[in-house]
Amino acid sequence: MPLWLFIFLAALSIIAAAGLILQRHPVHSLLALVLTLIVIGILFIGLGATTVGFLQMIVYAGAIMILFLFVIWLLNLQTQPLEGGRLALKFLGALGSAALIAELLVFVLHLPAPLGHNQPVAIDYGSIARLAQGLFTSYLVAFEVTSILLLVGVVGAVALARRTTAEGAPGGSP
Amino acid sequence: MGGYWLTALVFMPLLGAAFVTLQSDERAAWRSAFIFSLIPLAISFYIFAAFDAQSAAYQFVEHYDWIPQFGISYHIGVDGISLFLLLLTTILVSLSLLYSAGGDIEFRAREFCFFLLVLETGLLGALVSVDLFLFYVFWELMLIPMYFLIGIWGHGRKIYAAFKFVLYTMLGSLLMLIAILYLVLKARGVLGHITFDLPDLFAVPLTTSEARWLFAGFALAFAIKVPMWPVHTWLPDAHTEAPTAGSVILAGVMLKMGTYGFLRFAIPLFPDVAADAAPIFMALAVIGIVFGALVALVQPDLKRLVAYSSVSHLGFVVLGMFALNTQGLEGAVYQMLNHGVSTGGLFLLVGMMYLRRHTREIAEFGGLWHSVPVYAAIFMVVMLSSAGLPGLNGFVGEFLILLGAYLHTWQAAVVAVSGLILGALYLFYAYERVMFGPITQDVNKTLPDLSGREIAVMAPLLALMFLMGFFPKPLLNRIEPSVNALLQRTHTHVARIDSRPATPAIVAAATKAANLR
Amino acid sequence: MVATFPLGLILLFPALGLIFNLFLGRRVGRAAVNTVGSGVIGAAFVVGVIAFVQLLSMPAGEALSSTLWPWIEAGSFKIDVALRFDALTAVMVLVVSGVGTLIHIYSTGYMAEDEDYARFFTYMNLFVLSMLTLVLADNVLLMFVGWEGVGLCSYLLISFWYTNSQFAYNGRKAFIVNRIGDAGFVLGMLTIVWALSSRGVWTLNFVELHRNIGLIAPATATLIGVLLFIGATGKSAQIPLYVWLPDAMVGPTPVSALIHAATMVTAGVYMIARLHFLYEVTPEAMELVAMVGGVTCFFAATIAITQPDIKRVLAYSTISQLGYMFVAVGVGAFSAGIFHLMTHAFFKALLFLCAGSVIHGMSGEQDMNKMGGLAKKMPITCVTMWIATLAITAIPPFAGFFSKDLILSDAYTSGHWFVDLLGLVTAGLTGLYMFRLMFMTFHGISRVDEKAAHHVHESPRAMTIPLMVLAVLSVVGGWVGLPDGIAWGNAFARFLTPAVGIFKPSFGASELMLSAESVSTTLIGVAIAYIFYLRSPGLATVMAWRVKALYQLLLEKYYIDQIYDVLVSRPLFFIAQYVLFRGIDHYTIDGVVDGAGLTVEAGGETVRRVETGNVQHYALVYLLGAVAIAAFYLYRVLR
Amino acid sequence: MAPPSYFMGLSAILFCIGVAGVLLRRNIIIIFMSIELMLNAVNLAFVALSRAWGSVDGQAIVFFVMTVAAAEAAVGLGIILSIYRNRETVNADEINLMRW
Repeated sequence: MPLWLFIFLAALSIIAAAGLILQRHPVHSLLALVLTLIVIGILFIGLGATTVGFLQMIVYAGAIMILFLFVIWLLNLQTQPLEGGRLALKFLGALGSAALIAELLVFVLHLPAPLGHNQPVAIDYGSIARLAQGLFTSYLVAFEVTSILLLVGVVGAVALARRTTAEGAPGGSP
Repeated sequence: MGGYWLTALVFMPLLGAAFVTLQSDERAAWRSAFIFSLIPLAISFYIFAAFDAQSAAYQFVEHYDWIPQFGISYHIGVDGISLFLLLLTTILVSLSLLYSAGGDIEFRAREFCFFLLVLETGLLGALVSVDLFLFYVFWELMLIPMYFLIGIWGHGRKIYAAFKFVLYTMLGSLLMLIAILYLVLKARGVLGHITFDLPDLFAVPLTTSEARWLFAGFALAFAIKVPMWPVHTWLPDAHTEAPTAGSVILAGVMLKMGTYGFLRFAIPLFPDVAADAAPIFMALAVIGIVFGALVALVQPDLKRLVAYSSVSHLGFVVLGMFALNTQGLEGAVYQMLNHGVSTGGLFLLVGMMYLRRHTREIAEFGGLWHSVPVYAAIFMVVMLSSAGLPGLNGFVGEFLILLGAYLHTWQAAVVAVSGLILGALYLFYAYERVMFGPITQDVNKTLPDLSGREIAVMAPLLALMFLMGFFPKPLLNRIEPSVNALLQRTHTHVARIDSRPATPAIVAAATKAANLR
Repeated sequence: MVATFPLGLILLFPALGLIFNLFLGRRVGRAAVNTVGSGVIGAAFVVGVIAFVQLLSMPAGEALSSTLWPWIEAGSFKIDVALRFDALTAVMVLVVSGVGTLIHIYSTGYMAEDEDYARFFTYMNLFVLSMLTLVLADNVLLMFVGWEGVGLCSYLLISFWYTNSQFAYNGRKAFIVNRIGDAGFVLGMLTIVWALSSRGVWTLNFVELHRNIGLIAPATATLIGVLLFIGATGKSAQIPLYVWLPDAMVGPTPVSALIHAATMVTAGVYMIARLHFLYEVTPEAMELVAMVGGVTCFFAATIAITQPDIKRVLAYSTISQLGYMFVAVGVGAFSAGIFHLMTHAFFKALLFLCAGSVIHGMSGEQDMNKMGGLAKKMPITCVTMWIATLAITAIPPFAGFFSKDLILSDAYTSGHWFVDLLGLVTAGLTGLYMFRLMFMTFHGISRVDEKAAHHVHESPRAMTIPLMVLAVLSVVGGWVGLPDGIAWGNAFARFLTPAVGIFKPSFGASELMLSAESVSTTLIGVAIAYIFYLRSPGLATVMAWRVKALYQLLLEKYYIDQIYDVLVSRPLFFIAQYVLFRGIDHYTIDGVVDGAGLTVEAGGETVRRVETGNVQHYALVYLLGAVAIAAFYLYRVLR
Repeated sequence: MAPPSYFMGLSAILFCIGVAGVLLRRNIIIIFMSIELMLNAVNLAFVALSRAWGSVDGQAIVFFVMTVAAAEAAVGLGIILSIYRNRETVNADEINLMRW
């Protein structure tokens, strides 16, 4: 991935992310988040993780965000007035976040040598086959457990949301 | 004599507890809980029958590694000291369930059965554990269900009482845990390997000050559980506010865990310290006897009165225990059983009256003999058993304890004898105000007498009172070898096999006077 | 030297009656309860007689015995449930079951109106069972079982009419006072074991104790003797523990006759006679016994003079007569003590039963001021009661004369002149209060209420027959112990000697002289009673007014109950309530405990305000923590 | 070619924006979305490092994170729904069940 493209995408994702936390209407926030997620998916592909990148776009930006959208509509959330008050929390939160960014960036600057550049990789790096090989060998147990987790998640979501909407419960799995 | 009898005994109630939670309706829950409590009862009777009366060693031993990295093993066994406490536990739990099903517990019956059965496992487990860690696990295990029994099904200030009970007990048991860990680590230094097994720990040499501190740790935990004066104040609250079944188990078995702990752990582990500390403990015991009896005398609440009588009775047990001779110790073990039977019975009776009148204030009653003669008659027998009337069970224990105490320190016996008078005083005083006199309240005129179920609950206890009063020998004979083994340990350490004191001062003075004349 | 005999049978019958009456009594009806209740005691009496006959056929000094089962075993200490039937036991068993049977029969009449008859006979059977256990026991501990058992029955029967709070209180008072004595008894037993175990002997068996008595040091023996005697003062109502007996009179009258006159209260005398070998080695304890007996004897008689309640007079008279018995055993005349015990059982039971008959006839009235002139309406009662009165006042040849005379002469010849003097004076007092009682009840002007007068009637046959039997016994009962040299002499003492040892007088004296002395003092008392209460009844009131303070003192029983109340009961309750319960338990100990709890709670109260419940506050803290941790690593990296 | 450290830096920035979102907004839906953003920022770091080491493990973990996120979103939104139903609000300030 050329540097200019990275800089463009990075700037785009940061602006979109900022949009997420600054928009007053929840749907606008959601759209900003979708944009961020798509950009991150593109970055994945740029890094050679093709499969994960597409999964990111389809599952995350697609399925999960639609779920959020549904809920927002369901609750009929409208543009919210500007949030005032809580100055101490806001001040400390902004300050803490900024401090954390600064600290993490310093960390990044001091990364150990091997991370300074990328290793050359095989042509099928990031393909479905390579990913599946890993998932079904080293991570088999984790994979299966995850499937159970999803099942439990579905059941839990249905149980929680059951009373108002019989089947409109946010239980859809990706 | 192998087999898995003890494991079956200990874990059958737990199985029953699990089974009870699956029951859909309350009647089925009561029935299955009761049936599941009968199984350990049957097993304990088998163990009693198959028990070798001549042997002092642990019987029905099971010994497996549990957490071998830390030297923790599943080592259980039964000897003459724990045998009858097992029986007492299984009997009282069954009777409590039988009684509680009759209307005493009005809500959440399934949970009640569950906790009661878990409690039984805790009690039985603590009684058969030979491994200190295992013992500690069971020791703490019994705390939790009791907390809920008091906190959920209790009366009045139940939350306060439950908290007080747990905090008091926890304070002691944490110190005991520290003492156990210190002892175990010390054992690793000496024996080369880490072990929680009691017989191994006997071999650990300790300096005097070490032994004193460790003994203090154990002794405080057990003294709170007994409870000895002055760490007894959790007991009246817990007893008074607990549901009837809870009080029965609490008084009948749980308090014995304290005295049992002394006999099983504190005294044999630190025999020299125990012998040195005997005067202190005897003094506290006689204070407890007199104090408990006097305070019981002025209680306006019937259940609280019985609770304070426990303080007095357990004082007798401690007194006998620290006499450190055969008579005293046998009497102490026997008195533990007596107290379980008679105080358990008293609590049941008070509970039955509470069920009818929803009060325990003595002043609310009067003249009950006229309306509930069967109740009054049974109350009389149980009360006499508690007061130590010869011919009933209480006397055998009290006499042996007094004898043991007299042979060790005659002053203690002299003071303790006043417990006999005061014991009769507070019981008869209360009985007179409840049963005799004119009926002052109209409600009391039409009280229903005991139901068939209630008589069925009391009958085994009454039978035990007479049997244990007239035929104590089969019990005493089984207790004796274990008690003697314990004494052997104390005496070889202290080298005072003939621990008889010098002539009592009265006699000395009288001799002097006679010589002068 | 010991023959076996199924002695358990003597106990079995009352036990069976007890069980029958307890479980079936309310269902089977009055007739069955009456029959079984009295029948079992009669059966026990029959077995007792058979055993007695067998005992007579054996050489003197032998005994029947029977071990039922081993009882308590702890180390070397072993006690059996075992029975022994020797001469002393024989007398006691026959008296207890014999008089018991009569009183049971009497009760069937006396309790005919009471609907709680089943409970009554249950208690009565239990009492006889306990009393027989007491006298048949072959060791001190088993004796103690009976000892406490009779105390319990006494409690139950005194508070038999429980709906009266005062009755219930009196019952408890009796039990507690008895328990105080019993505590002494227990200590006595413990001291015996203590003293003997150091010499390697662990026993409480009477025969074994007798054999090993030499191993006990004299001082220890004194201690034991005194401790056991404390038990006896409780059970046998001697100073200072006599206070319960007068109050015990609120029970049904047959109870007063059986328990509080004939049998239970004599247990203390029996116990000392049983342990005569122990007391013989300790003159100090004997001295104490004789002195307490003598003083009680006099003391109680003085109170009896002024009491208006017919049963109370008899109660104090019982205390007084028991004092005589203790004088006897105290001076070493054990057989004389038992002799008086037996004759007293006859005539005092009779007196109580007659009093009961009077009360029964008077529809429950016990105040003698409301009686008088009853002789015509209740002839049998009157005559039998006169016989008993002559017996108790020791007029020859009635039973009491022989036994009391023997005691006084033995007290004199053993050198206890002060005790003898007390006994003599008391003999006069006895004549006074007994004749006062008779005159006030049966003779003179009738002071009966108009209403009650209609109902006054002679008692039914079931009640009068036992009266007559006892009346005969009150006459002839003393003839088994005639003074030596007359006819068969003192056969009773000869029979008892193997069991209780022989009386050894310090010096001789003229029996006739002593008898004349006591009879004449009695007659003085009788004469005073005649003048004051029959010839000029107003004189007594005048006298009482003249010596008002003394009269009041006697009427109020020397204020002993009040003194005990102020010195013992009240402080006890006060200390228990305010010092121990409120002061120590509630404020001090729980104060510390709750204080510890409250400190923790207050701390938590302060700290818990941090928990706002707002997730974002928690998140902020989380973030700050993360920043701090990152800073820490950054510091490590950059350094 | 952008070096891995650039991606790491971007990941850090996105993460902290998510943190800021959690702390500064009141609407719990937006808070929830911010959490999703944080998850994705971490995912980016995983993928970047995976590329840097030339290993596929990082991608497998991203796969798992996505799955867990899906389950979490389902349950989390269910909870939000039921909270809204009971308290008629999605304002984090007014939801203080954990308060003493």
